[in-house]
Amino acid sequence: MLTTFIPLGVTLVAAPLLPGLINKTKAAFAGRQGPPLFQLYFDLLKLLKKGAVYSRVTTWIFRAGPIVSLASVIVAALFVPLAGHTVFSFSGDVIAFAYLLGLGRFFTVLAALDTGSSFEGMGASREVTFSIFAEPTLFIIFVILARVTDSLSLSRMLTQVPLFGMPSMAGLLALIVFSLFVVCLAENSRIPVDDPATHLELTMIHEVMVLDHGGPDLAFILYGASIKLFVMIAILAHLVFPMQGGSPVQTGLVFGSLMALVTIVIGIVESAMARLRMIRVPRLLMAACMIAFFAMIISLR
Amino acid sequence: MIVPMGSMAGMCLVMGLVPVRFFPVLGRAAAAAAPLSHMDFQTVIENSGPFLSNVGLLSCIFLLVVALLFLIRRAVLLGKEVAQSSTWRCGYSGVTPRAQYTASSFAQFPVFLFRSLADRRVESHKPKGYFPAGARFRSSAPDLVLNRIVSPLVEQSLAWVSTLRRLQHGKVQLYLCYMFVFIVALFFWKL
Amino acid sequence: MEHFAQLLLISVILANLFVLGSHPLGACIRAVALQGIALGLLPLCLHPDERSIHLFIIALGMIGLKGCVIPGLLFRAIRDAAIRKEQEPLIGFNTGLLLGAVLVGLGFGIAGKLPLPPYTESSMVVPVALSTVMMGLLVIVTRAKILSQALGYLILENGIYTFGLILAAGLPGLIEMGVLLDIFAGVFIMGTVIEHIHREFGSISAHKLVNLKE
Amino acid sequence: MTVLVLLILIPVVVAGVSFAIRSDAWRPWTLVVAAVLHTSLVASLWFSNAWPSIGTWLSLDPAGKVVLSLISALFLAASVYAVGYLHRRLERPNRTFVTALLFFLSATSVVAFSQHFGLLWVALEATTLASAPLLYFNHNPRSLEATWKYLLICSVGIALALLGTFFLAVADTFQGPVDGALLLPAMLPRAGSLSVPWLHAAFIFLLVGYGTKMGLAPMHTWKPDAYGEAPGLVGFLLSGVLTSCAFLALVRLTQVCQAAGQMDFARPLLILLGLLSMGVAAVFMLGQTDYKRMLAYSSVEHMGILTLGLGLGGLATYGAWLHMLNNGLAKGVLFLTAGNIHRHYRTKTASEVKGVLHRLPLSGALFMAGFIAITGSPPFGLFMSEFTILRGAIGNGRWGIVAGYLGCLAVIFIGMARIVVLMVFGEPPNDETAPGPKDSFLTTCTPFVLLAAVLVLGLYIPPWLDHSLQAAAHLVEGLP
Repeated sequence: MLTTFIPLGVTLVAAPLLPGLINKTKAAFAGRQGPPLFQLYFDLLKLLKKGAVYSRVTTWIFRAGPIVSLASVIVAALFVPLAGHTVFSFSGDVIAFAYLLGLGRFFTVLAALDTGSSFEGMGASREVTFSIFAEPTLFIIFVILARVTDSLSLSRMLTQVPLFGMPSMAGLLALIVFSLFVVCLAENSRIPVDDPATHLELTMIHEVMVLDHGGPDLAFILYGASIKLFVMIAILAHLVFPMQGGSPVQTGLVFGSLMALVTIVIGIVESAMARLRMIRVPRLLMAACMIAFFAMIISLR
Repeated sequence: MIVPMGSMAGMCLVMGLVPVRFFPVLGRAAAAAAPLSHMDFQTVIENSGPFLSNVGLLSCIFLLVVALLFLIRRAVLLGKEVAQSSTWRCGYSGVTPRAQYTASSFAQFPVFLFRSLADRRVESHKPKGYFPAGARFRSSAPDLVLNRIVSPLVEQSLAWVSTLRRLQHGKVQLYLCYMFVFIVALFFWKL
Repeated sequence: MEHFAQLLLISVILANLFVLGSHPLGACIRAVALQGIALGLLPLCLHPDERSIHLFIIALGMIGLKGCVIPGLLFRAIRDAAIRKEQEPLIGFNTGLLLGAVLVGLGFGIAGKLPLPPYTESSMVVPVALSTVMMGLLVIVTRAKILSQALGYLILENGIYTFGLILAAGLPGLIEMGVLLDIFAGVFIMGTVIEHIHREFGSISAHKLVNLKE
Repeated sequence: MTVLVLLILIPVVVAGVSFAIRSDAWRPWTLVVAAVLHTSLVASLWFSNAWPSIGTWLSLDPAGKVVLSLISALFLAASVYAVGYLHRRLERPNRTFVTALLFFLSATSVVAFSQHFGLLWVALEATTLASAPLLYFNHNPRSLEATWKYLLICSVGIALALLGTFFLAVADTFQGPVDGALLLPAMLPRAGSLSVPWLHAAFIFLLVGYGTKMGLAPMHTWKPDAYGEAPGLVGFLLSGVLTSCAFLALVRLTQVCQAAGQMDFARPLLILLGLLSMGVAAVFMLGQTDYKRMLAYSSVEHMGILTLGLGLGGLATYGAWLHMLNNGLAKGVLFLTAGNIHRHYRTKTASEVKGVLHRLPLSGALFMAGFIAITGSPPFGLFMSEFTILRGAIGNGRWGIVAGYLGCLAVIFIGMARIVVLMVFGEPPNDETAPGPKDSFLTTCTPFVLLAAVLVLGLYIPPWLDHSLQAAAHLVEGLP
């Protein structure tokens, strides 16, 4: 019984590790030492110890934003298999998954608009605009997977993908992985879509939305972002190398290293690319969407 | 006014949390409308039962997690200072409520991206000279579907209808003509 | 006797065509009166074997009603309203005649699609009845004077009566009741209304009655 | 048997009495007397569950019983309203009006009993005659024009129906003389031997003829004029009672077709007329400026629905019977309150009527509720019946019909809403230049009771009524 909850536990505990890994990779490419691997854990602890400051113009929506967005990613994480093991799964849960991500985004955007600040409004606007492209892409990918695996449950879709190891499916797999990778970058505010390290409000997307959050609320937001990154990387890892069964320790190790690999790839991309101009971002996302669409046409054939 | 609206919202919430309880009831109403046989209806209920109970469970888990996080934040903030301040202004202190981030600002980016579809109207008077007297900027994106598709369609059909309305012109002889033509047409069609 | 019936039926059609093609109202009323008399004689020729009192009563009643009473009423109406001619027909008289001929053809065409009832003495009854009905409608539709419309209604009724004669032997009572009631409705009530219209509008032209419309 | 005689004779006798009464103020009460007697006799038929008959020509069957009950109930409602209405119109002598109303009741009762096509025709003809003076009650040029058009078109229609009746007789006696020609109970068993071409021709003529009376497009042209110019009370009786009688005539015709196995011929015609009427109503409802003419087109629409239900058969037939009841009751609400509004504002132009809720709170509320009911919105009975007909269409898999039906209903809803909502709400005009009478008990209690009845039919159909409607539907379907 308790063992079913192990994937959840792993997610909750290991999620803040990934941003640290990305930063380490970037530092290595830049020839720096960089922040420690566990930096985010320290940040979260520090933030939790602080008090809170709320803007006078905000309402309860502002305070609910971080909680709801964190809760939605945590619940969404329940459906995502880790090394073939899922906490909770039923037919149709992909739709619940996508909607939970959407709900989290919705509340973050609402909380940003609730501050009344133009900067945060602009960030919200950008976030929503990019999701116009990212969400259909995600759905199209799910349609392809549902079609290929004949299932509507995320765990079965990811663990039983017959794509891997079949040469005829290699092209399809490449298309899916590429577009999902782009979605992953966009959803998690990574370069080239967004730059988590920038501090100029006019160019930020996600960071600017949470400018007014501080203390435990910011901790919730950062933690939520890391879980989201973890979840998306887990999905990518499963797509690249589906696994099921086997001894938990062995597959866990393999899967862990796979996830680390994907994370490092993200770090490499971040080091190698510059942030795109805001106007160009939709084009990238559109391209990902079209590629996914193309893949869907292929899979439906 | 709050009570009826609130009770309806509450009912929606309850139906979302335990859809399994409601589905057979609503399903029976739906079965009365659709020409489904009783057997079909039973299978539909049986097949959708687990799915609905899972959706309900999911909603409950979600609410539980929200409540838990709320309690955690409360515990963390216990005994600490919760201050009130103004919104982060990024160094500019002259912000007045007039400088609001409006709905059209919010939509500006996607409207720009889909400008070929969005029919955006911009009316701007830029400031001129060193001491500009005034400046105006106004942008709107009229509802394209309504203005370009629905309204012309409705107007077209209303115009068409008003030509048809001339059939009722008050001349009783022509009314009788309709009858006559109709009866002859029926004879040719059916006899 | 059958030849005589044929002659009567042909005269019915000719009366219709006469009404369609002429404008003095008095002449039209006389033509319809003659048509009524011809129709009154028709049952005696169509059912020669069973010349019962019943048939004689029908014949007498019809001749009296359609040949004398109703034409008399109509004459009185045109005297009161001081009109002589149908001055403003909606279509010309030649076109009216042409349409009348087309309707005769149509009547024969429709009748040809229906099997002849075995107990009918003359094969012309059904087509003549149908074309008379249609020509009556044509008169109503094309004439502007309300009085002419009443006349057209009378012709329409004559057509129905002609058809009813097929059944006169088999279904006694029904035909008479139907036709009499209808004539009552059509002519007497219409006559009353025409009087009112004359008083209210100062004219009995249908052109004035176009106020109610969309 | 005596019951039937009484049902027909009571109105005639009371008509004689009312003709003799000199006072215009007291004469309308004779209507109530006749209506109460009539209704109590009909109620006794329900309680005793008797099926009386006089000979074979006049007898009560389930279909006739439903129509008779509707006639009786609506006439009772109309009579109570008439007392209030005529009291306000004492400037007009009402002797002819009251007498004609009572003859109308008698003639419609005969329609409900008659089992003979000839007698049915005579009775329907009599209703035309009785209703002409009703339409001309206002004695002005407009009402005269409307009466003339009504008389001319309906007379031609009824003449065609007579021709159709003759055709039917030929079809019946084609194989030789028969007993009880045109007598429904005698015709049904031998319907298989009717001459098919003559039956088809008879069907077309009778459909057009009685369709004129019922107001089906394209024979509906008299309706907007007549309903627009007649008092609301008369509009109510024509749209609720007379059309139901004409519908019964179509039902009798359908029974013969059903027994002769000719429904494949009849159904498309009925469906065509039904959808055509709904379409015409939808077209003329949009941009309508006169609220009484709007009600006339609504009547065309509902006659179309009835015919469509009859044409679809099966479940839809039951829906059509239910719809006949609902339509009659709901039309009462609308026509009577429209009459009140007309009396008060002295105009029939919808754009000149504003804020009825302020001026006539009861009539305004009832008018609005009547609009909601007549457009088939739940919880009123018309929703149930229109929905039943829709189910019938879906059950047959006639998706084209379903689309046309729903499309017309939607357009009509929009068209009516545009008129009614603007009338009922808003600020009333300020010019207080002699506004007409306010609401009174007699002029609002009737529409209120009728509305309550429509509501009840939407929520609960009593078993005895359900049973009767089923029996009427079975009669049409030729089932035992």
